[in-house]
Order: sequence, then C-alpha cells, then structure tokens
Amino acid sequence: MSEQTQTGELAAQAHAAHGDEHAQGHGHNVSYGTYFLVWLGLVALTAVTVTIAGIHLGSLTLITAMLIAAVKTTLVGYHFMHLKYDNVIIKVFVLVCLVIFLTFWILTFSDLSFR
Amino acid sequence: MTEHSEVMHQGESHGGAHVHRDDEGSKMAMWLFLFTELLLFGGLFLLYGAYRFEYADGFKVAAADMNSFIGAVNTIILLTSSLSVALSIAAMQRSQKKLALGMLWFTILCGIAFLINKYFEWSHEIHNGIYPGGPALENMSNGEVLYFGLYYVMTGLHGLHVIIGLIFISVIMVFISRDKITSTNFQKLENAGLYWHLVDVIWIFLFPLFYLLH
Amino acid sequence: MNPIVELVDNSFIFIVAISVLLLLGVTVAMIYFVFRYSEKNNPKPDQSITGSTTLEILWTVIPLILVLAMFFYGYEGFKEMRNIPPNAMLVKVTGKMWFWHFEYDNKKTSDTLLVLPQGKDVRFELMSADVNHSFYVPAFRVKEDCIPGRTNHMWFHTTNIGEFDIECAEYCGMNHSYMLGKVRVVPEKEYLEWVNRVDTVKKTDSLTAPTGTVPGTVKTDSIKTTQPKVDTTKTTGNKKDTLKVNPKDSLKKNK
Amino acid sequence: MANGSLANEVSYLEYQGKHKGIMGWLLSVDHKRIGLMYLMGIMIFFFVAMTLGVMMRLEMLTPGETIMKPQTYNSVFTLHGVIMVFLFIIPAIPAVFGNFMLPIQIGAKDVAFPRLNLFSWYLYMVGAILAIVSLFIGDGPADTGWTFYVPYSIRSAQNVSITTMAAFVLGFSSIVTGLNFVVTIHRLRAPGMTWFRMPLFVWGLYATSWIQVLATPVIGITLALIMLERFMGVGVFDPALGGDPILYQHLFWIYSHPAVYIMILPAMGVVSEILPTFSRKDIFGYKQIAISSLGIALIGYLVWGHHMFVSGMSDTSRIVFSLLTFLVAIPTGVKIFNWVATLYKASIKFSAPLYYVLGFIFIFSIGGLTGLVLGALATDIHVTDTYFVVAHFHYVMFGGMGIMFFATMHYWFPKVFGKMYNEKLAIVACTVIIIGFNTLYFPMFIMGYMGMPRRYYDYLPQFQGWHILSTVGSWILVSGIVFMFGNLFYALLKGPKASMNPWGGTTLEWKVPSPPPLENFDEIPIVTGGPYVHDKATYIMYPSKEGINANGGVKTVNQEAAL
Ligand code: HEA
Ligand code: HEA
Ligand code: CUA
Ligand SMILES: [Cu+2]
Repeated sequence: MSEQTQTGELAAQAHAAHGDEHAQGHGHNVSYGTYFLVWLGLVALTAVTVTIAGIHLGSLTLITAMLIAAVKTTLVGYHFMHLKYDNVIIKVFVLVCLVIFLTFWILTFSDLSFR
Repeated sequence: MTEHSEVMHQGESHGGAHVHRDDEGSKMAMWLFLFTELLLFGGLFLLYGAYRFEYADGFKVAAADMNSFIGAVNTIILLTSSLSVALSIAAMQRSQKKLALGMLWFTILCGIAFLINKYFEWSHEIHNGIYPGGPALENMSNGEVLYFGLYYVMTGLHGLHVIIGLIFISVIMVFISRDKITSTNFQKLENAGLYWHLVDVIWIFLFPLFYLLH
Repeated sequence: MNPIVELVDNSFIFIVAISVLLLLGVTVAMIYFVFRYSEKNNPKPDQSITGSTTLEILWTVIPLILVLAMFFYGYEGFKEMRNIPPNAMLVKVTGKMWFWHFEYDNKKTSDTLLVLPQGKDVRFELMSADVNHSFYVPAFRVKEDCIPGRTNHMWFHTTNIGEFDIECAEYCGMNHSYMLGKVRVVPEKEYLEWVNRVDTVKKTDSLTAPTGTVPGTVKTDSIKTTQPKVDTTKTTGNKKDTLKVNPKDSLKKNK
Repeated sequence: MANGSLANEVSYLEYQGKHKGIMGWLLSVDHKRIGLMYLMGIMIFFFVAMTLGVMMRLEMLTPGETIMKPQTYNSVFTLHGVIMVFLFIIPAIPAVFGNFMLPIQIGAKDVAFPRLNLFSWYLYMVGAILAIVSLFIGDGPADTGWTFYVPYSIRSAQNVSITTMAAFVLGFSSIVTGLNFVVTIHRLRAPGMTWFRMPLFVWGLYATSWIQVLATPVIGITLALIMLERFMGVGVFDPALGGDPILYQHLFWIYSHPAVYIMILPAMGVVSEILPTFSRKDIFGYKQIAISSLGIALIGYLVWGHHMFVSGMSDTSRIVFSLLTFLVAIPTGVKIFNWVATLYKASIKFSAPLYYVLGFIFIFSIGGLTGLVLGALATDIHVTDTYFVVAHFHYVMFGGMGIMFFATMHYWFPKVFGKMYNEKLAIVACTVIIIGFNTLYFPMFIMGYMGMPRRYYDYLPQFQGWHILSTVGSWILVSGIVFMFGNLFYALLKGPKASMNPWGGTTLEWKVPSPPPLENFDEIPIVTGGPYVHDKATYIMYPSKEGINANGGVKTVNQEAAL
C-alpha cells in the first residue's frame, strides 16, 4: 500500500468526521471595515469606562465597569475571535466554560458573603 | 515510525499539499487551551473578587495610587493590536501576504509598546518601595498589601502571556514568509490570533479592576 | 443527655442503616446473578434485555428521596451545633504549635487542661497563633478549625463528670499528633474554686492542678509522657522570620 | 511505500521505524507506545508510594516511635499522598489505557495530536523527577500533606516549593492529555461511530477530559501562588499579611474535588467494558450510564466545599455544599444499579477481570456510601480529619480506581502484550487482595468514629488494637499484590500467545490483532451498530472489500458524527 493511499484513507476518515465544513468554515471574508467598526466600538467603550470611573457612582462603579468589560469581551470574542462564524460546538464549549466559571464564583461567595 | 505519524497527523503536520489537515480540530484544541488559560486567570480573578469584598476600603485606597492614564493607553494599545491581528487574518484570506505580514509587525510593535509601558509602571512602583516585602508595604493596611500582591501577580502573569503571544506571532510570521501559511491554510495564524485576543480580553478586565476603581 | 452527641449518633446510625441495606441489596443481587446466570446455568443470554425506563426512574427517584432524608438528618444535627445558647459561658481557645491555650471569662488561663463545670453550655472562641489547628473533642462529637487571622465558634454541653480527650485534628506540623489535651468536667463548686484560684497554672503541672476528685480511671499521664522535647525551630524557624508580621492585624482581623 | 505495508504486518511492539531500540520508544509518537511508557513510569511510582504506605502502617503498629521519627512520618504521608494522587491515580487509567485503547475503540489510527501526546509524557516525567528530587535536596521532602494547606505550607522549612512545582507540572501534563482526548473524540471517530455508539470507556474518558481541562488550571495557579509566597513573600494567602487561609482551601478543592472524579470516571468506564464482555450480553441502560458520566463530572464541580465543613466557612455555604454533595450519589447509583442489572439473564463467564469488577462494585459501594456519612453535616463534623476519612478515600481510590486498574491490566493484558496469564492464579491473587484490603481499611472506619485523627504520628492507647489489625491487613494485601504482579510478569516473559479476541469482546480493539499493528487498522472500519451487541456484527472492518466507499456510503451518519 502506498503512502498516497494511506493518507487518502485518513482524509476519508477525517472527512467523515467533518464533512465539507472546509468550504464554509473559512468562507467568511469579513470586510476590513467591519473590523474597524468593532475597534471603534471598543475604544469608545474604553472611553466610557474611564469617564464613568471619574464620576463617583458608589457601588454602581464596579457593576458598570464589569458590564462594559463584558460587552467588550463579547465584541472581541464574537468578531475578532470569529465566534460568530464558528461551529455550534465551539459556542457550546465557550458557554460551558463560562457557566462553570460562574458557579465557582457563586459557590465561593456563598461562603464569603454569609460569614 | 515517527515519519509515519507525521504523515498521518493533520493537526500537527507540516502542511504539505497532499496531507489532510483538520483545521476544525486544531481550532477546537486552541479553544480548549484558551479555556485553561481563562481558568488559570479565573482563579486569580476569584481571589481578587474575594479580597476586594473583604477589604473594600484598602483596595480603594491602593487603586487610587495607580496611574489610570498609563492603564488607559495600554488598553488602547492592546485593542489596536487585536484589530491588527484580525486584519492580518482577513488579509491572509484575500492572499494579501504583504499586508498580513505588515499587520503582524504592527501587532508586535504594539505588544512591545505595551511591555515598555508596563516596565515603566512597575519600576515606578518598585522605586516607591511598593513590592512584595518592600518598605512601603510596612505601613499599609492588609487590604492594600493584598491589592499590590495581586497586582503584581496578575499583571505579571498577563505580561508573561504578552511575551508568549509575541513569540507565537513571530513564529507565525516566519511561516507566512515561507508560504507555509496561505489563503487556504491559515489555521495556525488564526490560532495565534485567538491567543492574542485572549490576552487582550484578560486585559479588558484587569484594566478597570486595577486602575479605575477608586 | 447531650443533644449534639445524640443527634450526631442518630444521623450516623440512620445513614449507615440505609447504606447497609443498599449495600446488601446490591451485593446479594450481584452474587446471586453471577451464580444463577453463569455460563453453565444459563448458556444462552437473553439479548433482548437492554434497559428499562421504569427501573431507571425508580432507581433515580428512590435514592434521591433517601439522600434528601440523609441530608435533612445531618442538617438537623448541624443546626443544633450552630445554635449557640445565648447565655453559654465563654472560653477562648488558642491553638499554638503544639499545645492548647485556654482563657476563661475572668482572664484565668491554662494550657492543655480545660476545666469545665458540669451541666453547663460552653461556648468556645477558636483562634490560632500560627498555623491551622482544629479543636476536637471526640466525646462531644464536635470540632472546628482554629484559623490564624479569624475567630471560629463552637459549643457543647457538659453532661457528665469525667475526663475527655482533646485532639488537634488539623495537620499543623511536626508534633501535630502530640497536640493533645483533656477536658475535665467537674461539679460546679469545684470548678469555681479552680477558676478563681489566682496562681496562673504552669504549663507542666496544669494536668494535676485541680484537687477535686475525678471519677473514673483516666490515665492522665498518657499525655504528659507523650509530650516530647521538641526542637520547634526546625519547622517554624527560618521561614517564619523572613515574613514580616503586620502588627496591625495579628489575630483580630475577623468581623 | 514499503514501510507502509510493513507497518501493518508487524505489531507496534516490534515495529522498527526511523529510530531503533530505546529511542524508538522515547521519540515515538505512537499512542500505544506512549501508553506503555506511561505504564512504566506509573508502575515505578506506584511501587514507591505503596512502599511508603506500608511503612506508615508499620509505624502505626505501636504507639510512640516504631520505625521512624515524626518529621519523617509527616514527609512520608505527604509523599505517599502526592505520588498516589498526582503520579499514579490521576494519570493511571487515562494516560495508560486511555492512550492505548481510545483511538482503537473509536476506529482511529492515533490521537488527534500525537506529538502533543509525547510531550505530555515528558511533562509527566519532569514532574515525577521533581517530586523525587525534593526527597534528596535541601531541607528534606515536603511535610504539608498532599493538600498543602496554608499557612503551614508557607511556613514549613522543608522543600515544599519543589513538591508544589512537581504537582504544577503534572497538572499541565494532565491538561494536555485531556485536551488531546476531547479533540480526538470529537474529530476522529470512524464513519458511523455516533455518540451513542461509542464504547462507555470512551464516554468515561470524555467526561474525565473535560474535568482535566476545566479544573486543573485552578490548582496550577494556586500552587504557583504558594511558590510565589515562599520565594518572594507576595502576600496572597498569608494571614500575617491579611490573607485568608480559607480562600486557599476553596481554590484547592475547586480542583481537587473534581479531581476525585478524574480518578474514578475512567475506572467506571472500564467496568462498563468488562461487564458486557463477560456477560455475553449488551449492557443494561447504555444511555443512562453514558449520560451519568457527564452528570457526575458536572455535579462534581459543585461540591468542593464538603472538604471544608469545619474550616469556619459560612453556615449557609456548609448547608448548600452538603445538599449538593448528596446529588452526586444519584448518577453514581444509576451506574451501580445498571451494572448489576447487566448480569441479569446473562451468560456469565467467570474470570479474573470480572472478579475484580465484582470486588470493585462491593468495595466502591462501601467507599461511596461512607462518602454520604461525610457529606452529611452533623456526622462530618465529628469524623472529618479522622481515620474515617482515610478509610473512605482508600475505599474509593484504592478499592475503586486501584482495583479497577488491576482489572484493566488483566482485561487488556492479552491485547497490549499479546500474551495470556494464568487465570487461576489471577483469581487467587484477587481473593487475597480483597481480603487484605478490607482487613487493612475497615478498622479505620471504626477508629475514625472513635476519634482517631488522621496524619497522626502517634496515638492514644485505646486505638492500638485496631491499628494492629489494620497493619496485619496491609501484610495480607502486600502478599496479594506481589502475587498478582508476579503472575502478570511471568506471563509477560513466558505466557502463551493470546488470540485476537480471547474474551469474546465486542468493541473494536478486539477486532484488531493482539498486539495491534502500528496503525491499528488496515482500513478505517465503518460502524453500523452499538458497541456491545453480541448477536450480530456491528463493524465493517474492510469497507473497500465490501464495496463501500467510506466517503459516500454512510453520509447520513456522518452528519451526526460531525459534532
Ligand atoms: C476516587 C476518589 C473519590 C470518589 C469517587 C469519592 C466519592 C465521594 N466522596 Fe470522597 N474523598 C476522596 C476521594 C473520593 N471520593 C478523597 C481523596 C478525600 C479526602 C481528601 C483529603 O482530605 O485528603 C475525600 C473526602 C470526602 C469528603 C470530605 C471528608 C472530610 O474531609 O471531612 C466528603 C464529604 O462529603 C466526601 C464525599 C464523597 C461522596 C458523597 C462521594 C460520592 O461520589 C460517592 C457516590 C457513591 C455511592 C453513593 C455508592 C454507590 C451507590 C449505591 C450503592 C447506590 C445508591 C445509593 C444511594 C443514592 C444512597 N469525600
Ligand atoms: C491511589 C491512592 C492510594 C493508594 C493506592 C494508597 C495505598 C495505601 N495507603 Fe494511602 N493515602 C492516599 C492515597 C492512597 N493510598 C492519600 C491521598 C493519602 C492522604 C495523604 C495525606 O494525608 O496527605 C493517604 C494516606 C494514608 C494513610 C494515612 C496517614 C495518616 O493520616 O497518618 C495511611 C495509613 O495507614 C495510608 C496507608 C496506605 C496503605 C497501607 C496502602 C496500601 O494499599 C499499599 C499497598 C502496598 C502494597 C500492597 C505493597 C506492594 C508491594 C511492594 C511495594 C513491593 C515490595 C515492598 C517492599 C520491598 C517494601 N495511606
Ligand atoms: Cu495543631 Cu494539629
Ligand atoms: Cu470531595
């Protein structure tokens, strides 16, 4: 059996696993403009956080800052990291990871905040 | 037998034309790796949250010392570098090799600028005696000591990730210039991008937590 | 009767009883099947059996009810442990490598030996001077860690006169296993006599200090003889000095 | 290419590639060779740690000094714990048998990232060497217990940093293996191998890998912080600088509780392989067993606080964690009941692997059920940090995973080495092990309830009787284990050749030669049915001979497999 056929089989094997994603998977040609827009949004949000931190909002400062950071993260993840175009499975992975991380927080704070 | 398996394995192979790659698998692995990074920092964020909760006042006092201007500049720098990485991938997809390389150069410059800023910031603090076991900490409350402990650990670890990211990107640039990465075969570039964006995301949280909350 | 001891023992018996039943059920069924359906006794397996939704539901729901009952019993006992009677007498306990230090309401202190009046609720404030310890009195079924930088609480009721072991249950270094002590429960009168005697009890003779009659034959020397001469510098030595202890917090960070 | 055909005629053991001799192993990226290299490393450290365990039992024979000083004892149980946990039980089944069998069972030629796989083995060795080095240099081995609780671990003058560093590196190795397995399972299943046609061992590994990926980094950073505190005095946990030792415990157990399911899930996977094989019958409740693995992994993330019931955690937290702890028992129970039900109306071939499995079900149930005593608040407060806990975790770790490791070695021995062992002797050894095991650890439950604290070098006289019984048990156990390994070792040298499928197993590894060839399959098989179907064939081993095109023929199943 030649090397060629061997590899051919592997191709078959892997193909079987992910069909024709090849074409769609990398098909997203996002325009440069979109990226610039996202970047502008991110910079604007940074400016907003800095200004808000300047005004004294008390306990709201923390919450707004974290909310804005979360929005920024979503922007980066969705556009720059191409989550928007990714397979469902990767989106599910990200969700699972975040949920588990969140439970670490909730359960740890079930201790701290009731001590 | 090594040569055998090299032929066999998609994700790891040299990407010769006849070899099948599994880009999707490679991306999946990268994401899983990012999760581990996220949880590595996650432990530290949890600590930060807990101590901030226990020592709210000390943290506020300590954060007031930070130069939020440098922090903001660094944030913009990293965001911009994230943009350039994303652009470089888009350029690669369009076979604009020069542009892709240029964008990566720009990213590296941003990374270095970020590190230089960090260097000045750290040396400023160290100069003022603020470092683990340093003289300035003696007169500080527990909250402030913890704040600076976490500050050094978290920004230090982040800095380390910036350096790793820079190395990662440099290697990718070599690949690009040797045409190992092309418009149809750019998963490695994409993975480097993912890593760099993660570094950015972590900074997006570090910045308000350490610089803005006074 | 001592309420905590009773609750702990009862929930233990409850959980163990259910467990033994389940264990027997599983084991007996398993062994019976292995013989009944051996190759010899049952040459042709029944391939049609691949699962049963009814059974799956049964063995999800029934165990769920059982474990919830277990949780509830455990919780009941716990509630009692945390429900510190408001007028309980207070003893401050400090764990140090490797002995126990007690301070009573009237500032009297003692080491290793804890003398308590019979029939009283006693509340303990648990602190540590160095590393984690755990104040454990098996006879009363209670323990709680002594963590440096904070104060933990625990209580029990002294029912019977006698001597009971105190052990350190959280690993704390070389002589962790020698960090022992005794609770001596005496009649109230005797306790008052003891606690109001002004001479601060010296570490070594604290075990023999009270004069009262102690019923039962407890070998007090088992502690004394096992307390060896130790070189404490080995474990605590060099590392500790390199770390600055912040004068502001020592033991009172707790809120 | 000549090599190509050669590769599939000789077994992976004999194959000579670019590198010969020892280098052919050390540089091999073949999953089977890497698995065997793991086996080597793991056996060595297992023996070291077992010897330490036996030394502890000797010390506990009499009160006071028997064979060692307190400081030595403390280091011995620390190393015993660290080696057993990080060097033996966590990597044992996944890294050895997972590596070996996972690709074969899903019909792949290797894992997704073979070189990463080898890298992970090197990391393992580096970690192992660090652990051993800590024994000999500087101020002596760590004496903190495997939990490294602060502030003692910051204060101790022993070599704590190197030991934590070892655990850190080993954690990294574990992450890499987990990551590799997740991608392998997602991407490299043979055509037709849908999720619910995967063998249950693969399901076990899948759940395990997720825990490895998502929990291990937390302990990585925690241990790194201990090193930073020791080296540079960064204040993070040190109470002298305002740190909170309880927070350390949270972070430690956030990893280390899920880690106990890293230990047991692969073992449970093997149980689900062995039972249908020797029952000659499909497993009972396949889907429930598969899903319960994920359930255990998931709930496993939510219960870590049960290790901290007396630490001074808030009352609310204790109640919440206690409640959640009990929920883990449910999916575990589902597994146990399904396993027992598998035996019903089967046609059971009694043999050594099955015997170990029966022993496992009995012993693990005891361990798990006593876990419920620990999960209940009132009782845990009494027995925590006593020998009751020591007994519990030896029942689940050694009696659960350890016994299953032995079972696995027997079950896949013919496949891995192509040799057969003496069945009768194996059964005798198993009997001795089960008797010795219970004599060794059951008295610990009793001592524990009487109030014998753990990590005690010395003890009060009332416990001596039980300690003696326990130590005698350890001798019985030692003889059983030595006997078992002797039997296997003899088979390795002199055993008769094993056939392709000595047990009548139905999963893919039994469809390839023993030992398997370098690339496992001549052709990637096509899967047409479940993994444990005994009365008809569910694999097409040579699709091309049957005229089926792997690409086109099974298109519909592929779509499902794409996930
Ligand atoms: C392989 C490892 C492993 C496994 C699988 C488990 C499984 C479980 N463990 Fe264990 N545990 C450890 C390893 C493990 N543990 C270790 C190493 C420690 C000590 C660490 C240290 O401090 O050094 C520890 C400590 C430990 C504690 C802390 C004790 C203390 O320090 O105070 C607790 C408390 O809740 C606990 C509970 C449980 C429970 C509820 C389960 C459950 O998952 C068990 C589920 C199983 C069953 C319930 C039995 C089978 C089911 C049936 C027969 C039918 C169904 C029955 C019912 C539903 C009632 N364990
Ligand atoms: C997989 C996990 C695993 C396994 C298999 C074991 C196996 C054993 N353990 Fe384990 N043990 C732990 C994990 C494990 N242990 C952990 C995590 C701890 C907690 C540590 C801590 O507190 O930090 C612990 C703690 C612990 C203690 C408590 C120490 C204390 O609290 O004071 C004891 C005490 O008896 C003990 C004993 C043993 C014994 C006798 C064995 C035996 O089963 C070993 C059997 C050995 C053999 C059967 C020998 C085989 C043959 C040879 C080695 C060859 C020939 C030998 C010579 C030439 C000498 N262990
Ligand atoms: Cu104090 Cu153990
Ligand atoms: Cu646990």
